[in-house]
Amino acid sequence: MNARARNLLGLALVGLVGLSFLILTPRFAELDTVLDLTVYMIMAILALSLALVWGYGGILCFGQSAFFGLGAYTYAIAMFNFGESTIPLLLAIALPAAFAALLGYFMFYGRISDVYLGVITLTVTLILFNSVNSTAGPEFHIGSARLGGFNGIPGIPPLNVPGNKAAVIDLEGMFYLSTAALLATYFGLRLLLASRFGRIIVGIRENERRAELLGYDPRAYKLVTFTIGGALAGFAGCLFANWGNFVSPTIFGLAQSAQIIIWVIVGGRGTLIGPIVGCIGVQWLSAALGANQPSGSDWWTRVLANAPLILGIILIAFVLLVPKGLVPTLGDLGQWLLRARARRVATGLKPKQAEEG
Amino acid sequence: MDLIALLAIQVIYAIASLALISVGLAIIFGMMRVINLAHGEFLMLGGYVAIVATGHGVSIWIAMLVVAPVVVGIIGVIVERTIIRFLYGRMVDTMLATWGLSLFLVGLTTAVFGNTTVGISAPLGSFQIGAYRTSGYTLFVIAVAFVVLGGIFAVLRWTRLGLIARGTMQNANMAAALGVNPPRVYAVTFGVGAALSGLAGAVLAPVSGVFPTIGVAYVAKSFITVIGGGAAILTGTVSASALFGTINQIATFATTPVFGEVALLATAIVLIRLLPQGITGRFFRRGL
Amino acid sequence: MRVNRRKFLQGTAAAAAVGAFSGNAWADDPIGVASIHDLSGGLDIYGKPMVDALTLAVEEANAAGGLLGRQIKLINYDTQSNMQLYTQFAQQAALKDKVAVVHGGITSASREVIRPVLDRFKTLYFYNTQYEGGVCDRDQFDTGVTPAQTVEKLVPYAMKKWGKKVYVIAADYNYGQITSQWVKKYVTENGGEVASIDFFPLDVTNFGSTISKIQAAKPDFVWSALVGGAHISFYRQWAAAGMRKSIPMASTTFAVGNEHIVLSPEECNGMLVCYNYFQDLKNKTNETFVAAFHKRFGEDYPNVTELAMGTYQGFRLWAEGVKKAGSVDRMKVIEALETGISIDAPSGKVTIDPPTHHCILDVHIAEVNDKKLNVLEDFAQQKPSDTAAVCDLIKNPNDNQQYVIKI
Amino acid sequence: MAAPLLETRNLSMHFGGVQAVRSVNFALAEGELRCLIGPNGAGKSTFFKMLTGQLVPSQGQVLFRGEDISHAHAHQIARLGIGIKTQVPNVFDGLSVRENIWLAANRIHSGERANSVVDEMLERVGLTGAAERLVGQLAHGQRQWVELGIVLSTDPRLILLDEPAAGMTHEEVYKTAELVRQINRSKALIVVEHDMQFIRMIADKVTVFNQGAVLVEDAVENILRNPLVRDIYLGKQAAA
Repeated sequence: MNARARNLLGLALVGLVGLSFLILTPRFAELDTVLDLTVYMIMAILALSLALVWGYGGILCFGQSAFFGLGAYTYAIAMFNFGESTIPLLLAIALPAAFAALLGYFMFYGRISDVYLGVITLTVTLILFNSVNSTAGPEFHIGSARLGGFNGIPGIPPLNVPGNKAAVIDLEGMFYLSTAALLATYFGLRLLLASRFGRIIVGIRENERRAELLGYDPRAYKLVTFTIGGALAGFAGCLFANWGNFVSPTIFGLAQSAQIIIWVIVGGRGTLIGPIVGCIGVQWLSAALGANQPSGSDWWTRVLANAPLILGIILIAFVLLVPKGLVPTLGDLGQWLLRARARRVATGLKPKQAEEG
Repeated sequence: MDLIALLAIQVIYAIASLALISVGLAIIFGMMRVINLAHGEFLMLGGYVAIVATGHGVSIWIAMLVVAPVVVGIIGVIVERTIIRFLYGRMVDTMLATWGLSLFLVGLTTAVFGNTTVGISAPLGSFQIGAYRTSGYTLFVIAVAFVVLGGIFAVLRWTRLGLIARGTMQNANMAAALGVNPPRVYAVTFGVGAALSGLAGAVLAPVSGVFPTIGVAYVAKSFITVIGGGAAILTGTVSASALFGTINQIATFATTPVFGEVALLATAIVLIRLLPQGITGRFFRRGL
Repeated sequence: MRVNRRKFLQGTAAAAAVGAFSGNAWADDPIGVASIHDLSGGLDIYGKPMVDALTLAVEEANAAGGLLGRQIKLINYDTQSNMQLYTQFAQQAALKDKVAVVHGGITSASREVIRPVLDRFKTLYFYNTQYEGGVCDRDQFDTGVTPAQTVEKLVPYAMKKWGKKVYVIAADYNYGQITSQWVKKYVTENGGEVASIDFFPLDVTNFGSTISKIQAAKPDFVWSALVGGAHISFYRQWAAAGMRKSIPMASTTFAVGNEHIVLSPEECNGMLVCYNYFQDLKNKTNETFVAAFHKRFGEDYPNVTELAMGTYQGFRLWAEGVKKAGSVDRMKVIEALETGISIDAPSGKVTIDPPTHHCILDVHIAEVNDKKLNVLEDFAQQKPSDTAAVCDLIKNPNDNQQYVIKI
Repeated sequence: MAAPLLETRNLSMHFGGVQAVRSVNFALAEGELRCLIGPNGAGKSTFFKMLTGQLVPSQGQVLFRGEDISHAHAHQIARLGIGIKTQVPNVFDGLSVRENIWLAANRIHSGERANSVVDEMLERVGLTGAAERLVGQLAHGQRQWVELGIVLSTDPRLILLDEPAAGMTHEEVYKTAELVRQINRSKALIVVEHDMQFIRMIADKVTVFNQGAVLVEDAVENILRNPLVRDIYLGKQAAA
């Protein structure tokens, strides 16, 4: 079966799994599982934003958390000032997007590329971290929202049905919303990548100079890609602020920004489903490692009840054993199996043909 | 007047410590294009080694200047042989691996040392500048930075190892051309880088203290310094440290440590925007 | 939407119901107690001792036959200094483990993350850390000391000893901000002046310029409300600059993270601190406690911290409440505790203050001396007067917020 | 005669102290095919880079259809109608042949039109069979064809070919020459080449570069007879 057919089959599969997951989970899973899944869905959107920017746009962004955090803070601050969530939601997408556009213009039209992009984006998110982290004093507030510094902003009001303050979206509502948003994002990006634009940005990733000599302006294409990524990350941030009703500066921190990159690498760059899998996998892992810890001070407990230690070992092993990332490797495996089967069939046929011949 | 003098010392100290924490990374990144996210943990390990050594009655000076670099250097070589060497030319994967490594090292140190570790206090008392007292140890750190940088210069400039190193920086096959097997060069390089980080960590331990998660405080800053410096290991590190250190300290003194930090980061951004190849990408190209 | 809300309400109802049933329905299965603390990452230096103390408390209770004839099961979560995990684990504790009570949260930030979750899912919550005060929530109990209980005592003591000009340095977050305001209040009330208040984010490690600023201001003593591993470097640099001998220091945060053990005597001897608990308190209960603690966690255990004791006492208070209520049902236990239950704890008598859900307890001023904390003076039964000024859960039981107390 | 299609006015480029191209005055008429020869390091590639905006000249101007493009961006120049096939095949290795061609065709044609253009082009460069293969996996010669296909698909007015016959088998060289002549019916070309047979097959006029400057400019047969050219060029080549 040819690439196109396989592609469509894949899409259909993802859609089917996604939808059934969306519909069935709340009916069969415990509420706490549903709540955990909600945050995984939200983070998966964040992972997708980097999957686009880095995996397809070839822009190594070490500061995707900057847009994520901006989205969360924007929503929180706007929410305390407006009280009705429609505008805050839009702002939480528009502001990070605008910021990404600004930063992107600054970088791409300055011909900054490669690891230097990484450093600038990292630096930006660290600046945000330091600044927001030092706003604990009462003098730091935007409208009626106190920034809260290290403590962050607790008790953020949840989203409501547009236009109707009273109809607040409850916990299960959040699950439906986040999962639907993730699916929408996934298919939206699939469409984008299948479009002229998508094929061009991949071309630019493959060979920027050639694309230029064909008359494409890489700077413009990168800028747009980066901006879309920023918008998505901001949206994820808004949902995140809703999920925990809370946001704090650590959202801009080094750990957070590194995590997003880890998700994408683990899942596999240059795919969309990969980063989703990677994100959920890593998140689930660190939650699982933190839960039901043995308590005590003897040496073995110290080693076994030690989330970073174990997570670290797993990550290292992963790089060495699954270098291409989860999804691509599974893909290769599938291919190999198919070919193996094909061979067996072929050899199986030979004698029979001989008889007929 | 005395305030100026004091400020001057603090600026030089800031530059020195920035150079110290960065130079190890500069070598590893500059020569091997490995983004070592566990760099901070190498510094942290340096501190712990120094503490343990002094705990076992080793003179604090030996512990900081000899034991720490040697031990961390060995750890570096082990890491290179067991992990990094499989990842050359895969800069991104080295990021994931070293991030994992950094978590692992943090976890391990916590498991071994617990989270309450008796530190070492700064030797060499304090001295008076006009109305102010300041730590004599500050001057020691500055001195160490000078010696380390001077040493690197000497090695790069006058030894065969240095020649090979510069060669490898120009292009990786160069080393092979010079009749050395690159794996050896890489192992050595990584070891040296780690050792220098260990030294820095140990020397700074009495000032900033030692706890398993201190690495985070270092890694971003040193990475930014290295990239800001650009291709040339030595001139790059020195010039970037000088720029960032000065701005950071003056801003800190004029306002608060936060603004100092932010000023440093902002400078880094502007710098890279103006000189996309880092300082040495544009100036002192002939630098080492 | 409507469907969702209905189903969701059922969900929570169920969650709450289990709390009630587990009192009598399945009388023999263990009572779940959740611990949610940072056992790794930057804050583990505080979390580890707290969890150890809680572990001991639970084991003691079980050894004494458990509660209401049932064993107690400690479910221990490590939030890895990651806020997102606080939310996730609070949800798991309430919905999956369906625990009778949650002990947890270290920073005020983490408390404000779990508090709404546990309120929503009707799960009793104990926050056992010393903090800035002002939390007013009937579903929650705060067993740690607040500024009014310690600062009020330490400020005049230090001023009498050293002089009237104070320079305050504080961690740049709620606790530091608010505590420094209390310091200012009491300093001025005692006829002194505050030269300056400087704030530092928790990851600052270079204090060189600050130290020169302080020298320029020439205060009689420095008040430190610095917090966390990074801030330890201030004391090192302060001592290295030879300042310890010329300008003394007082604090209500020092030693909570065992700073007095991490630092060498030359770096911190003579510093004054004020807390509810010190390992060397001379009383029968404490001596037996310390003995038991060392037996369980080893003789070389650095020190039983203020926060560890807060957690230990938090659990003991809850257990008393359960005994009195004869049930682990949330509401019954709250009402029992609101009768003003008190226990004979290692730190002395500890009593729940019904209107604030905080504690009335002894505080002590101590001096750091060669890695030990020598108690100098005791103040019996201090009331949480700061929170009391804004919070009365007897009058308005549905109050649920953290007040910023006007100072 | 009409204004030239492409013109350079004492165009110069130096890197640090090295003078790669020194005040070159060069003119190319509409529809002309010009060969550029000269020893390695004569500055031919640098010259091309300046024409396509990959390098900004140190001095002098490049005029394309009367417009000064010396400081224009590479993509702008491409849009004006200059296409280049570099010496080392510069293609999208990670993409299939079809995608490569499509990226070019897509710039001027939209939707279905682009796809049909792609098919025609695949036919023309004889890669229909390999359409779905990754370019990175093709042989050097085939990748040359891919790049040629890319360049042609953007339908430029002027095409710069940097050693199109390099690394090609004998019959491939003939095929290429055939194609180049065919292209020349509708477009102007500048071809850098060392292979004299190839040049004879395609060119009438030849410009000789040496040490960054134009040495001579003349008809092929005269150039081949020119003693100067012999020793600087063929001599060097023999020596090399």
